[in-house]
Amino acid sequence: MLAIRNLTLTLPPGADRALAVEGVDLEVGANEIVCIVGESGSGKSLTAHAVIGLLPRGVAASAGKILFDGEDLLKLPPAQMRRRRGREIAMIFQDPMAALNPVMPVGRQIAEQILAHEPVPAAQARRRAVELLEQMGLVDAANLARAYPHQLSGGQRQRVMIAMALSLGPRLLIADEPTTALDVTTQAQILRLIRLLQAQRRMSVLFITHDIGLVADLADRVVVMCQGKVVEQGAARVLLEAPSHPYTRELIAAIPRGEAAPLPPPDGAPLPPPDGAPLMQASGLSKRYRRAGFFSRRGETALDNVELVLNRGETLGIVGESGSGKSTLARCIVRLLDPDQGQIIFDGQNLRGLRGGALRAARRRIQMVFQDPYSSLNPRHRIGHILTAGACAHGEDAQEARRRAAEMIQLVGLPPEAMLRFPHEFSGGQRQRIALARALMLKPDLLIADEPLSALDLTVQAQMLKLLDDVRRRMNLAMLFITHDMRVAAQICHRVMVMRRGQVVETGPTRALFEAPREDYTKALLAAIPGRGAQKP
Amino acid sequence: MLDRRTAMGAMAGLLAPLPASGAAGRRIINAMMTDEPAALCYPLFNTRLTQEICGNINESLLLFDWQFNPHPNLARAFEMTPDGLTYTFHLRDDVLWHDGVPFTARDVVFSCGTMLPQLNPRSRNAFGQIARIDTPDAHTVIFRLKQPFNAFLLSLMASSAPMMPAHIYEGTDFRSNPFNVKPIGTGPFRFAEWRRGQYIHLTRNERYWKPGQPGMDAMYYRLCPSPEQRMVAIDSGAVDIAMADDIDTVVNSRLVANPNIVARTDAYNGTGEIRVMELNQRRWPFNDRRFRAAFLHALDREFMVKAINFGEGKVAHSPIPSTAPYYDDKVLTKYEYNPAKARALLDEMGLKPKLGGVRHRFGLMMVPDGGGAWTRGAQYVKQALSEVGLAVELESTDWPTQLRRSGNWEFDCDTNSYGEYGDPAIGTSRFFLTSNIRKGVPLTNLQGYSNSKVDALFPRAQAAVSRAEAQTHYSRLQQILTHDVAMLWLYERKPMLFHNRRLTGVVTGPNGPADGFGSVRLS
Amino acid sequence: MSCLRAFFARPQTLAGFCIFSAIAIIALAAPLLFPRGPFVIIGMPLLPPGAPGLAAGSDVLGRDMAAQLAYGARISLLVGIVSTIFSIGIGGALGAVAGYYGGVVDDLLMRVTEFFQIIPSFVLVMVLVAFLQPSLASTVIGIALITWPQVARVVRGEFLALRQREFVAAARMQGLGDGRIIFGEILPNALAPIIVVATMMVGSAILTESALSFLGLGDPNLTSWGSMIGGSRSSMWVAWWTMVLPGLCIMVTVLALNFIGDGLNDALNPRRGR
Amino acid sequence: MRRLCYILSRLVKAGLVTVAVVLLSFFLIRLAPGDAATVMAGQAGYADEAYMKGLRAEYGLDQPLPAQLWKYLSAVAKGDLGTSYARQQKVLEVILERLPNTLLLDAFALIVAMGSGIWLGALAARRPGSAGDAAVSLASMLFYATPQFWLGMMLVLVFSAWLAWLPPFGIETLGADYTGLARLADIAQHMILPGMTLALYYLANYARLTRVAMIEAAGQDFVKTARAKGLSEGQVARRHILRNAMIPLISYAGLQASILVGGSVVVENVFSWPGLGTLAYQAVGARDNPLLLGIFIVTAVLVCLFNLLTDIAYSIADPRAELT
Repeated sequence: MLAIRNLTLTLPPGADRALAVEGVDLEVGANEIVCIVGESGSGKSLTAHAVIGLLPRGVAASAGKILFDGEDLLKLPPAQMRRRRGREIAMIFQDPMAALNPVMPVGRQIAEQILAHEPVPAAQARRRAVELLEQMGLVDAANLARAYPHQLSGGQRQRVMIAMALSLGPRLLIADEPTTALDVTTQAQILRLIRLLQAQRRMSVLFITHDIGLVADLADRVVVMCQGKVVEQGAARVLLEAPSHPYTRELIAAIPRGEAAPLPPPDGAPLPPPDGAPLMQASGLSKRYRRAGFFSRRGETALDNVELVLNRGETLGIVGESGSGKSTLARCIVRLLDPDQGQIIFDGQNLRGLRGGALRAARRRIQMVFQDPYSSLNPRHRIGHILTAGACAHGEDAQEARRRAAEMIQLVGLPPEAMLRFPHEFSGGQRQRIALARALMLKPDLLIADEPLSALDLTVQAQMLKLLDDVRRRMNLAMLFITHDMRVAAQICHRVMVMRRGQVVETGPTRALFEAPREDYTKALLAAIPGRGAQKP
Repeated sequence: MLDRRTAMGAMAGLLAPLPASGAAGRRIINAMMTDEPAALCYPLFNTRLTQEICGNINESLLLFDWQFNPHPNLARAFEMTPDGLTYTFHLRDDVLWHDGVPFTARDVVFSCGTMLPQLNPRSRNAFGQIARIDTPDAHTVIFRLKQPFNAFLLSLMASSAPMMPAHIYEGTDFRSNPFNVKPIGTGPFRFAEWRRGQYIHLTRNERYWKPGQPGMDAMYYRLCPSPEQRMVAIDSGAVDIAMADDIDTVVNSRLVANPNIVARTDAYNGTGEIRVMELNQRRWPFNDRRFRAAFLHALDREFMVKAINFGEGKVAHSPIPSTAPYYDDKVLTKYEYNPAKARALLDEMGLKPKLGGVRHRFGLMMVPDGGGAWTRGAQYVKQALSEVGLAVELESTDWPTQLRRSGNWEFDCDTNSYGEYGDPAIGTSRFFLTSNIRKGVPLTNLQGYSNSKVDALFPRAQAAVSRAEAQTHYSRLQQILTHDVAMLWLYERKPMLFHNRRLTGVVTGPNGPADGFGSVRLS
Repeated sequence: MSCLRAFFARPQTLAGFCIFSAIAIIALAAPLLFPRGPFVIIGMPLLPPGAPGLAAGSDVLGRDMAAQLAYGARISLLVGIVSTIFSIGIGGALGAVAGYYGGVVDDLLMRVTEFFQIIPSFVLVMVLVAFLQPSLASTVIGIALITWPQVARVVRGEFLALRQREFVAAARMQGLGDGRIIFGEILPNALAPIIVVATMMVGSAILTESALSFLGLGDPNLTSWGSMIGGSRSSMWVAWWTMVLPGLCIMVTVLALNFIGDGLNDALNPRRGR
Repeated sequence: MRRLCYILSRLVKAGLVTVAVVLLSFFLIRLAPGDAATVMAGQAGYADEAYMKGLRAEYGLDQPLPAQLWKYLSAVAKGDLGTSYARQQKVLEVILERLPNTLLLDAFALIVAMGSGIWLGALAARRPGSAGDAAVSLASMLFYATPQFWLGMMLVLVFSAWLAWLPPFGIETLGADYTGLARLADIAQHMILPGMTLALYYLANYARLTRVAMIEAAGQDFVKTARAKGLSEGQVARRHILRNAMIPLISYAGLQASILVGGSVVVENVFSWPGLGTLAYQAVGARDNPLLLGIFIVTAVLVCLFNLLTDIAYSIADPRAELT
C-alpha cells in the first residue's frame, strides 16, 4: 500500500538541526495498523505530513520517494495530489479544539469534504454526514451536525474529525497523536473506535504517538524514531518483548508500571502509623464558581465537601480527570483560591483565618511545583534570583541564600553555573528541576506537586519521579501529588484519592486501591490505563 | 501663473454648466459674508459686514463724491446758515418705504433725534450737538445746533446716518424689534429671505425712487467662513464680489492676475481705516511717552505694509488718514524705523537689559483670525521688539475673551483698526477724549489716554465754522497727539474690493458698498 | 544579545531609527544651526526653496522655513514624548491596579475607558485645550487625558494575562508582597507591549498636536509644524512649499516612529525570546 | 428572545452613558473662562455691564450651577437640547441639519476604505513577503503616519490648485442654486476630495488589519484540515480563512464609530464641509455650550447605536461570542 523509501526532509535555516528526517524507510501494508513512536522532535509528525503533502512552509523533501500503490506522491502535480487528499489518503490531527473551523457547523464541514470530491446534491451530502456521525457512536447525530465545534466535548470533536476523514472511504488513514489532548477515559474510547473502524473497513492506519504504552493495545507493527532517524521497526509483540535498540529499551523502561509495586515505601518499611496529629487536615471544603469564565459544562461546583488527611512524611496522590477539581483543591489549601466553606488545619493552625504576615509565615512551610515548565519560571529573571527571592523575602541574608541555592541546584542535578542563566536556556525537564529547587529553598514541610510531569516526555518523567522521591526521603517531606495518570500515581504515592466532579470518589493505600478498587469510576480509570491489557513481565 | 488661471477658469466652466447668474435671464449679484451678522439693523450692529448688506436697504440723506463734497440723495436740496447753526433739508416727496409707507420728515426726526444717537457711537457725537429739529411741513427738516459743528454734513454719510422707518421702530425696544431680522428701508433692494447658515437674499425694490435703478434683479450674500473658500469662489467666478475682509492679503497677487476680475483699492477711502496698536496707558511703562516712541522706532512699518499686507496700504504718521480732510503733514512728529534710537530711549527711561538681554516683558492680546493678516502682524511685532530687548508674549484668544478683556482694560497691548469716516470729529476724537473712557464698551478710549489740551481742542475744532479755523485746531491736535505718541499708528489700510468683470458700476464713491449696489449693471 | 539583532532585522526599522535620530539631533541642535531663532525676518516673503541662503524658502512673513522646521521639530517631539510619558504613567498605573486586583477597580476603569471611547476624542481634546487657553502645557495635558485610556486597556490586558501565569502564584507562595510581585515579577514582562504602545503613541500625539496647532489651538508663541501648515492655508495657493514641507516633516517623523515601534515589537516579543 | 433582552440591556446602558456624558461635559465646559453672554454682547458690538447682566438673566446663566443643570437635564429628557446662543436656533435643529452631511461623508469614506482595504489586505496576505505585500504594507504605513489635514490639503493642492479637476471647498458650488439631479452631481463632486482624505487614512488601517488577520487565520489548524479535505486553495481562502479573518475586522469597525460619527474635525475644517466636525469647532470658538453639549449627546447616542449594531454583527459572525 504505502512505502516510504530513504525520505529526507530539510528544515528551514535557523532550526536546531539541518534535517528534520533522514533516510526513513517504512511500509504500511493493506489492512494493518503501523505505529510510529518517538519523543517530541523525532520527526515523526513531519513524516506523516510529508505523506499527505501538507509540509509546513520552509520544510521540503530533498530526497527519497513516497510510493502509494507504486506511484511517487512527491512527484505528483498539486492538482492530482489534491484529488487524492481526503479521498484516498485522509488525516486526523492532535488538537481537536483547533482542527475544526469554529464558525461553521460540524455537519457542514463534513458535507463540504464529500461535495469537494463527488457531484452529489448538498442535501444528500448532509444526510451522509449525519449517518457517518452515527457510525462514530455519537448519540443524537442530527442535532449534533448543526452544532458548532466549541459546543462539543474533546471526544465528540475527535469523533467528528474521524467521521470527516472516513467520509469518502479512504484506503489510508494517518492519525497524528489524535488522543494526546484527551482525558484518559476518552482516549481509551477513541483508540477502541479506531481499531474497530480499521477492522471493519480493512483500511491501513499510520498512527503517530509519543506514548509507547499505546502501541501494545493498538499496533500490528511499530517504527521507533529518534532525532529524525528510524532506530528500529518490527512486529509490535516482538519489539515490545525483546527490544534490540538501547533507545527502545529506554522508552519501554520509562513506561510507569500500572500495577507493578510502587517504589519501596520510604526507608523500606511500610509507613509507620502516624505518631501524633496529622500534619494537615482539611474538612468540608466546598467551592462554587460564580458565572466566571470557567468554561466547564459540568456546572458550577468545583469542590463539594472534600475531606483530606495527610500525615508527616506521607505522599498522598490525588487522581482525577480534567475538571475533577484536583487543582482547585490544591490551590484552596494554600489559599491561592479561597474556598466558600471548610476548614484547613495545618500543624494545628487553621489557615482559613490567617491574614498578612501570619499567612505568609504559614505559607512558607507549604510550597508548590506547577504543571507548565514554561509558565512557572519568570522569563525575565536569572535562575539565581528566582531561587533566592523567596528566602530574601523572609529576611534571610543574601549571601547565605545564594550559597544554599548553589547547593540546591546541584541537589536537583544541575550545574552550579546554571544560576547565571535565564529560564529559556533550559529544557522542560530542567525547568521543573529548577522549580523544585525553588520550592525546597524554604525548607517546607509539605510539597504540593500539581501535575508536575504531564508536560514532559516519558523518559524525563521517569527521571523526575526518581528525583522527587529521593528529595522527599531526604527532607522528610509530606507530599500532595496531583495527576491525571494513574500509572504515575501508583509509582510514588503511599495513598491515593480519586476525585470526580469536585467529589472524593474513593481513598485508600495505593496497592489496595489498585488491586481491589471499590468504586466503579476507579475501575473505569484503571481499565483505561494504556498497555494494561497485555501482560507485562 | 496664467496657465493655472485659465485652468481655474475652466474649472468654473466645467463645474457650473449654467452661467453664474443662475436661471436664464435673472440678473443676480452673488456676494459673500465671512460669518452671519447677529441682526440686520444698520445702526445697532455697525460692523463693516452690516454696512455692506444694509447699504442696499437703508439710505442716507446725502451722498458724497471722491472729494467728500455732499450731493442730494433722499434730501432733494439743503441749505446751511453762514453761522453753521442751522441746516435745512428739503426731502424728496416721491420716496416710499419698502412696505409702501411714504418717507417723510417724521422719519428723519426720529432717526437723527432718537434712534441713531442712542445706538450708533459715531452719530452720538454729531447728533448730540442738535438743540432742536423743526418740521414746518412733511418734506422739510430744519436742524438747529447748540453750537457750530463743521462735520455735521459728513456725519450724514450712509455708514453713520442711515434713515430708519419711524413707523417700525418708534416706541419699541430697538434691540429686540422683530424687524431687526427683516429690515425695512427705502434702498434699491428689499429684504427677501435669511436662511441661517446659508445666505441672505435681497430682491429688487420695484418702486425705487431713483430712475433706472437697481440694474440687477437680486442679491445673495452667501455664508463662506474659510478664507481659501472665498478666494476660490471669486477666483472661479462662482461669486461676483469679494469685499474688504473676505480675502487674505496673501493671495491678492493671484486675484489681481485673474483676467476676469477687477481689483479696486479706492472703495473704502470713505472709511479711512488705520491699523493701530493700543497700549494700556494705566500701566507702567506704557504710560511713558518715551516707551511708546521706542515701540514705534522698533517697527519697520514699510516692511509691514509690503510683506504683511502685500502692498495694501501706506505707513500712517497721524491719527487722521492722509487721504482725509484736515491731515497736516508739516506738524507731525514722525518715528522712522531706527532700532538704535529705540534702545537709546529705553536706556534713557532706565529700562536696562536684564538677564538674557530682556528689558521688559509684556503681553500682546491677539485678534482671533486663525492665522491671517492680524496674526502675522502680531508675530512680526513680537520679533521686531525682541531685537530691542522687549519680550512680547502673544496671548491667543477667542472672540468672547478678546471683547471681555479689551472692554475691561485687562490687557497690556492689543492690535485694532479704526475708521475715520471722513471727519476727525466722527471717527477719531472718540479715542482720545477723556470723556470717552467708558469701561465695558469696545471702540472707545481703551488706552485711558487723557490730555487736557486735547480735551479742550477737539470740541473747539468741531465747532469751528470756517474750515480754516478747524484746520488750525486739528493741526495743533495732530502735533500734540503725534508728539505724545497717544496711540501706535501702524499703517493706513486700503482694503481691496474684487468684482467680476461682467459687472459695472460696483464702486461709485468713497463709501463703496456702504452706499449700496443700486447702480450695478451687467457689462 | 538576540534582541538587538532582532530589532535591526528589518531594513525599515534601521531606516526608522536613523531618520528619528537625525530629526532628534536637528531638534536639539536648532539653536546652533539657527542662532537667531525661527521668527527673525530674513527677506521677502514667499521665496521658493533654493533661493539664496534659503534651503527651504521663506514663509508668508519672510522668515526662514528651515529654521522654523528645526524649531518645529522641538515642539512636536517635546509634546509627543511628554504627553506619552504622562499618559503611560496614568494609564499604566490604573491599568496595572485594575488588571492585578480586578473587582471594583477593574469595573470602574472599564466604564471610564468606555466613556472615552464614546466621546469623539478629538472634539474632547479641542474643548480641553480651548478652555485651558491654548499653550504648550494645555496641549500636553489635553493629549495625555484622551490617550491614557488606550494605555490602561493594554496594561490591564497584560496584567490580567500575566496574573494567571504560574510564576506569579509561585511568587505569592514564596511570600513576596503584592508590591514586589507587581513591580518585580509582572511589570518586567509587561514592559515589552507597553514600550511598543508608547512608541506608537508618541507618533499619534505628534499628529494630534499638529492638528491642534493647525486649527489655531497651539501655543501662539511657538512655531510648530502644525501651526506652519495652519498659517499656509492661504499662502499654499501661491507658495506650495509653505504647506508641503512641514507636512512632510510630520509624516516622516511619525513614519520613523512607527517603524521603530514595529521593530521593538519584534525584538521584545516574548515569543521570540523563548 | 435572549437577543431581545440583550438589546434592551444595551439600550439602558447607552442611556446611562449618555447621562454620564451630559453630566461630565456640563461641568467640563463650565470650567472655561468667559461665557456666552460675552460672546453675544461682543457680536452686538456693545458690551456694557447692564446689557450683559440682562443677557445672563435671559439665558439663566446667573442661576446657581445645580439649578442650571437640573433645568438642562429636564429639558434634554423632553428632547429639547436648548437654543444655540451664537445661531439663535434650536440646537437639535442645527445638529440635525448638519448630521446628514457628516454621515454622508463618513459612509462614503467607510465604504471606500473597507472595500479596497480588505481587498488589498487579502491580496497582500495571499503571498506574504512578496513585492505586492511589501508595497501594501509600506503604503498603509505611509497613510497611517500622514496627518489627515495635511493629506487633505495636498489633495486640494494637486487636484484643485494645479489640475483644477475638483472643487476643493464646501458641499455645493456657492451661488449656483442647482436643483434635483444637477445638485446631486454637484454635491458628489464636492464630496470626492474630503471623502478620499478620510478614506485613505482608514484604508491603510483596514489593509493592515486584514493582512494580519488573514495571515493569523491561515496559520490555524483548521486550515490544514481544510486542505487535508482536498479543498482548492480558493475555497480554503474564501470559506475558511477570510470567514475567520472577518471577526477582528468587525470589532475594529465598531471601535471607529466614535471617530467617524464625531466627524473628523480637521478634515471637515480643511474642506469647509458643513458637518458636525466644523459645527463642533465653531461651537468651541464661540463658547456655545448648549450646542457643544448637544453635539456630545447626539454623538454619544449614535456611537452607542453603532456599537450595538457591531456587537450584533459580531455575534452573528462568531458563534462562540455569546451576547453576555
